[in-house]
Amino acid sequence: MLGRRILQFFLIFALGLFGLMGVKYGLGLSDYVIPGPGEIITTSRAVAHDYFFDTLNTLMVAVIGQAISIFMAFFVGITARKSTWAGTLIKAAAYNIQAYPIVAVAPIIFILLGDGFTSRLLIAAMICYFPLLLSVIGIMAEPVTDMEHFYIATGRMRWQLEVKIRAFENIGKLTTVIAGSSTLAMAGTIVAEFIAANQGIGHSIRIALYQSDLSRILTALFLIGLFLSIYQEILEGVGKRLTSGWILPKGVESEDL
Amino acid sequence: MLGRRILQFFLIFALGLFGLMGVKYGLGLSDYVIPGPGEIITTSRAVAHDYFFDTLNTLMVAVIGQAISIFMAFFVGITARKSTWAGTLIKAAAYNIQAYPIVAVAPIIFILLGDGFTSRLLIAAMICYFPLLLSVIGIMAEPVTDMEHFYIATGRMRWQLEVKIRAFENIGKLTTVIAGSSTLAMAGTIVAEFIAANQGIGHSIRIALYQSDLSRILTALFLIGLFLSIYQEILEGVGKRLTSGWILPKGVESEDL
Amino acid sequence: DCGETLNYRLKWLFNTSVVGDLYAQDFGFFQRAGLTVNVKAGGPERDAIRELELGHATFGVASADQVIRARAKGAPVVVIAQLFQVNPLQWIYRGVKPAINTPSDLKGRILGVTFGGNDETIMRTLMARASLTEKDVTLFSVRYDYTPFYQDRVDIWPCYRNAQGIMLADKLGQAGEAVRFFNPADHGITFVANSVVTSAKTLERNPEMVQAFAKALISGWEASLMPENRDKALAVLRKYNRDTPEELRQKQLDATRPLVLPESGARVGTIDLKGWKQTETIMLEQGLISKPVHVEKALFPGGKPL
Amino acid sequence: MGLTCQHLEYRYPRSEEWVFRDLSFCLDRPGFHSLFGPSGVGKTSLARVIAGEINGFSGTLDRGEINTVLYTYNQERLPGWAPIERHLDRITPEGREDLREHLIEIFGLVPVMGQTFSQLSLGQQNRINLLRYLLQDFQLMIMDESLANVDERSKETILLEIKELFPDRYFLYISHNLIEVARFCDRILLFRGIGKSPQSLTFTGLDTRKTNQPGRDALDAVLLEIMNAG
Amino acid sequence: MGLTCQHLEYRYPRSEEWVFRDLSFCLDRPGFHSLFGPSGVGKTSLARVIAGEINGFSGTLDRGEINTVLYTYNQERLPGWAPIERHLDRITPEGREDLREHLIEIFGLVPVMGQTFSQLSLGQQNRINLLRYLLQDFQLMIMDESLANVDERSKETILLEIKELFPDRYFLYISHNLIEVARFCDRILLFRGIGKSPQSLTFTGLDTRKTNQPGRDALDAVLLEIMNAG
Ligand SMILES: Nc1ncnc2c1ncn2[C@@H]1O[C@H](COP(=O)(O)OP(=O)(O)OP(=O)(O)O)[C@@H](O)[C@H]1O
Ligand SMILES: Nc1ncnc2c1ncn2[C@@H]1O[C@H](COP(=O)(O)OP(=O)(O)OP(=O)(O)O)[C@@H](O)[C@H]1O
Ligand SMILES: [Mg+2]
Ligand SMILES: [Mg+2]
Repeated sequence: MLGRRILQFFLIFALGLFGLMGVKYGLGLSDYVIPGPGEIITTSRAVAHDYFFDTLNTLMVAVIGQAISIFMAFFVGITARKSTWAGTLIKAAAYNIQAYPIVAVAPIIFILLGDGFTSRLLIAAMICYFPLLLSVIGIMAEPVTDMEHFYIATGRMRWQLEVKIRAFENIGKLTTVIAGSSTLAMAGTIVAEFIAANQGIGHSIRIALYQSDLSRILTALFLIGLFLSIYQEILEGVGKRLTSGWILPKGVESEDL
Repeated sequence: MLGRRILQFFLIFALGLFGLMGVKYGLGLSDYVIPGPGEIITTSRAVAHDYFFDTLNTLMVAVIGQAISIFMAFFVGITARKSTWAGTLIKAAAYNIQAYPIVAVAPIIFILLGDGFTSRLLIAAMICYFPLLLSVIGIMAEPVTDMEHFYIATGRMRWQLEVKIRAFENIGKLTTVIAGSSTLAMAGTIVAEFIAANQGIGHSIRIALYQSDLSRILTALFLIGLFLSIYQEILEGVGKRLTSGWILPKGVESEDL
Repeated sequence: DCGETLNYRLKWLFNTSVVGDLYAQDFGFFQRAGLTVNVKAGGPERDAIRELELGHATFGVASADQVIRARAKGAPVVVIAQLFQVNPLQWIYRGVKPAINTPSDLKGRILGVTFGGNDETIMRTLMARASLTEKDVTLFSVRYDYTPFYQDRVDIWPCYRNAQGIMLADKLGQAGEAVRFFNPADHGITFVANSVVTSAKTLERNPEMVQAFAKALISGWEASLMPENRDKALAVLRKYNRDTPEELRQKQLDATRPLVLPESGARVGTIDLKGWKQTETIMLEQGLISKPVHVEKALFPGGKPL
Repeated sequence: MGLTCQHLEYRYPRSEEWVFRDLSFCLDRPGFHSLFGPSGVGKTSLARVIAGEINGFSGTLDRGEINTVLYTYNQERLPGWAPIERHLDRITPEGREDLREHLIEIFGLVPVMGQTFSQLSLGQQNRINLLRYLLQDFQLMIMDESLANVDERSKETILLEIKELFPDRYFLYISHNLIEVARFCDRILLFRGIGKSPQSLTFTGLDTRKTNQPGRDALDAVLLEIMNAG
Repeated sequence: MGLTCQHLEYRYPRSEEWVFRDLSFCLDRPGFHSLFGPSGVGKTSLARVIAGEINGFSGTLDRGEINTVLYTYNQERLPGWAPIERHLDRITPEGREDLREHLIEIFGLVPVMGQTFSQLSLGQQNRINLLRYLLQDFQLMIMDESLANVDERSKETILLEIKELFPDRYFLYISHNLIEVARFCDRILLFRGIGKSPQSLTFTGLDTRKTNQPGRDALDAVLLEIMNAG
């Protein structure tokens, strides 16, 4: 399983690289527009070690950022799930803030929080949480009547229970979105590092961009993709174990679990 | 209804502004760090006209970008919904590409597409589509056994039908995510303009950032929020009309439609 | 309060343009002055003047246009030293193109400018001096990405002479293309670049500390640019700017020296009063500030380094 | 007094057909009653009106001495995150643990207590669902086809036991099995549909209990009476 | 030959209990047969084994001359994007339009054709679902409580009509109503559960048709026979 995902990643990356080389030699672009294979190999050898640890650093922050964003998404999603005035207000606030480009909001964040780890984490979480929020709101706003009826009829319904029922009914969708959001956490952390930090692979990419060094950027992209594949593999594995312990669906699916 | 959303937006924006003023006067900061009300009003008057059309321009691109991203999300989501090798490969590709910070990928996009309208649209769509994709995959991967059984048993199941059934069963979640993704389309377009374009409100924000002009940024944020509120209002209205024509849910909900 | 760590926020990422700042830190110049200083990298979303006011930093580096803008909005910022005597912001162009000897040679070309950046201000001033309007040239919006220049879609591209300038020249050189630079200062445009700033409050409350800092910093800069310290300076750069190839770092360091240590023999850090005034005039002309700010009031008395 | 409805009128939002119009009836005493009638006639709709889950009807609905109405139907599900044993445990009001154990026994559910809901057969699901409702406070329980997918032998045991355990409550049992309704129910509210007048008729069934098992002739008489009226 | 099962064994994945073990039976001729037995005994499971929806069982299952098995159950739903009329239209194989109209009539569904599935009562939903299956090609149709929520009168009409329309097909009717099973079915496969041996017994019911309505005594005899064996 682990093998498959990484294999797939290699395949995709190789395809991308070949495409790029195709463009280079097809259009006869010089090495400073798109570097040649030789330069890419030399450069990536040279920076591999540093970039490896940079990416690891980024991944750590992304993991924490993702945890925070899952928390935020559920917090906002649960508070905003009802179509009451307060609910829609929170929703409106969440949506509006999201529309603001992070680069425009970043100066304000720095003013309020300084430029430490917190800002980096907050920016990463803000980028990652919104897609989660959309799914969580979508799921939380939809009653599971056949299951909730008893609890409502007997006056036992609490918001925790409602949330639990709806989350559980949609556990497959939620795990897909959560596992997928690791991608966004990673991207978010890189953006945060790009504008705020002095470490992590985002910072390295920024430097490489200023130096216009596409070979380095490609190396960074390779490492990002690799680490992410591994992380997602782990997440999905955990998700599968968690949910399969819970649900044994009645029906054809149970056979091929 | 239209009134409510805009009212809420005004409320949120006003709250944010008051908070900022609180920080300003609380810490005794100069107009350079956080502009005073007077300056904000003067500046916003001065730039309102230009920014209005910039934001409109951005919104237009965002609308097209959103349409493309909905299309992309469904295309990728539907192709990748099965856990076959090809399906997971497409999924892996989609996830990996997404993890790459757009700023890092942008140079490659510019090389391939130039830095005109197409690049701007593509970047906007790429930022917006992924959260949609996650939801679409989550929904498309989950069988609706009670509905699909007949079509499978009688050999009538086609992928179009499967997609239709699953989309329809989850129409509420889909409309939430689609309406919400307008936010991301807007943010994506602004980012695209920020890194690629010569027009649009993202371009204006970039200039204001270079000039450290927070009043302009606030004006831009105000207009972005306002336009987005209106756009979302319209989207949700359309969504409601579409779905209510389709579904009259059996149960308590039918009463308060 | 000498035990307290002083944050010194740079304008940009660690690169050759900040060699003196890093040198002063690493070779104990601040320490010997009894100060604990933390030199922090900057970036486009960073603004040292804001951080001074918020107390996130005690000293910082800001460009002259930032200082003037901040003063226009009542920020109590003061300049205690001017790092670059010559603005490193210049335009690079390919050697095969017709040379630009006067601003009027810009006519008909595609000019890269960062809209909102001070290169735009400088370029517009140059155009105004040469009586060129926007119809006479094509302004091309510059981003962090050099591809348009690489692809030769833009004639001249703004860059820091001592940093990206070296790198671009090197890349094109490898492809056998020669380059030239167009320096606005050669055409009478003095637009001051980076300076060291602090807040009026700090200066007022703790003049000795400010003095000690400025002295240590300038000594650090002087030492870092002495030819006999070249290897030490390069070692510092290697440490903080590991990503640039050694060969380029050497070239960059050599290109930095004449920008900070002018031929006139003025001391490092000298505040060029006339240059500041011209900068303000240009900004007024360009409508970047609405009324005079009398920037000389923000400069440390007499324009002399502390 | 029990439950009285007068001139009830209802149609679903955006529907043009009336489900019922001018429907009047009265349940005058506690007991195991039935709501009977052909498919689509409006039993479920009426049940939900009585339970307060459907509003927007007109006419008067007087619940009399009945404060707590519970409505349960055969498509309800229990959440799947725990075995049903744990679910039952959590929803048992204090002091009714013995009742719960007794019902589990009678309902024949002992062997499946450790399974989750989706691992049960349809009839097992039906029974679990009804069981948890019976543990709650109620004065009127509407059972909408709650035992429709349970075999007759179990059903008989369950019904007789319910009647013994809750002699002073109101039940409204919706079922399509006429013999069952005639045998076990007290009042039988025959719902004849919008076309007929009166829309409902009330009969009295055999009200079989553990202690009172009427003979076959009595049953035939009731069956005949109802069939002739329907 | 019809359907033969020998020594069937099955348990659900990750479950420790066998649903059936050493189950053998044979359906020797076309007709309207029944699969009968208490709730939870494994009827649904067996039906899905026969229909090929459950694999991983052991023993032999020989479908003989039966090529097409359809399995339908009472919880199936039609998509809600169109009125059921349109759905039925789309799934009617060419040439069976008349059959469709006839069935709609017999099933009493004419008035609800314009509604969507969720706007139907439970019994209406049951009927629509069965109806669409009947329009398809099949040699064996397994009806798992397909008419469980339909009133008896409609059910009788429907069953008699089905038997008349499809005299040469196999049906396997799962129901909890013994009288109904005894009256309408030909072979009655009594499923007695894992504890008993043999696990299944086969009886012959009255196989009532429009043209052949056996009397009450015959019914009583069959009922007695089955009840004694269960
Ligand atoms: N949500 C709805 N919207 C419109 N019409 C509805 C809706 N629900 C039910 N109906 C219609 O109302 C009528 C009564 O439905 P109801 O479910 O009350 O019947 P019922 O007596 O319970 O039938 P069954 O025995 O089949 O369950 C039916 O004709 C049905 O088509
Ligand atoms: N997915 C599953 N996992 C584990 N056990 C199951 C599963 N589905 C059913 N069972 C068990 O298998 C046995 C047979 O179930 P099945 O649904 O076949 O019964 P049935 O005869 O159809 O009952 P009913 O008449 O109630 O529908 C039951 O004891 C049930 O608890
Ligand atoms: Mg009903
Ligand atoms: Mg069953």
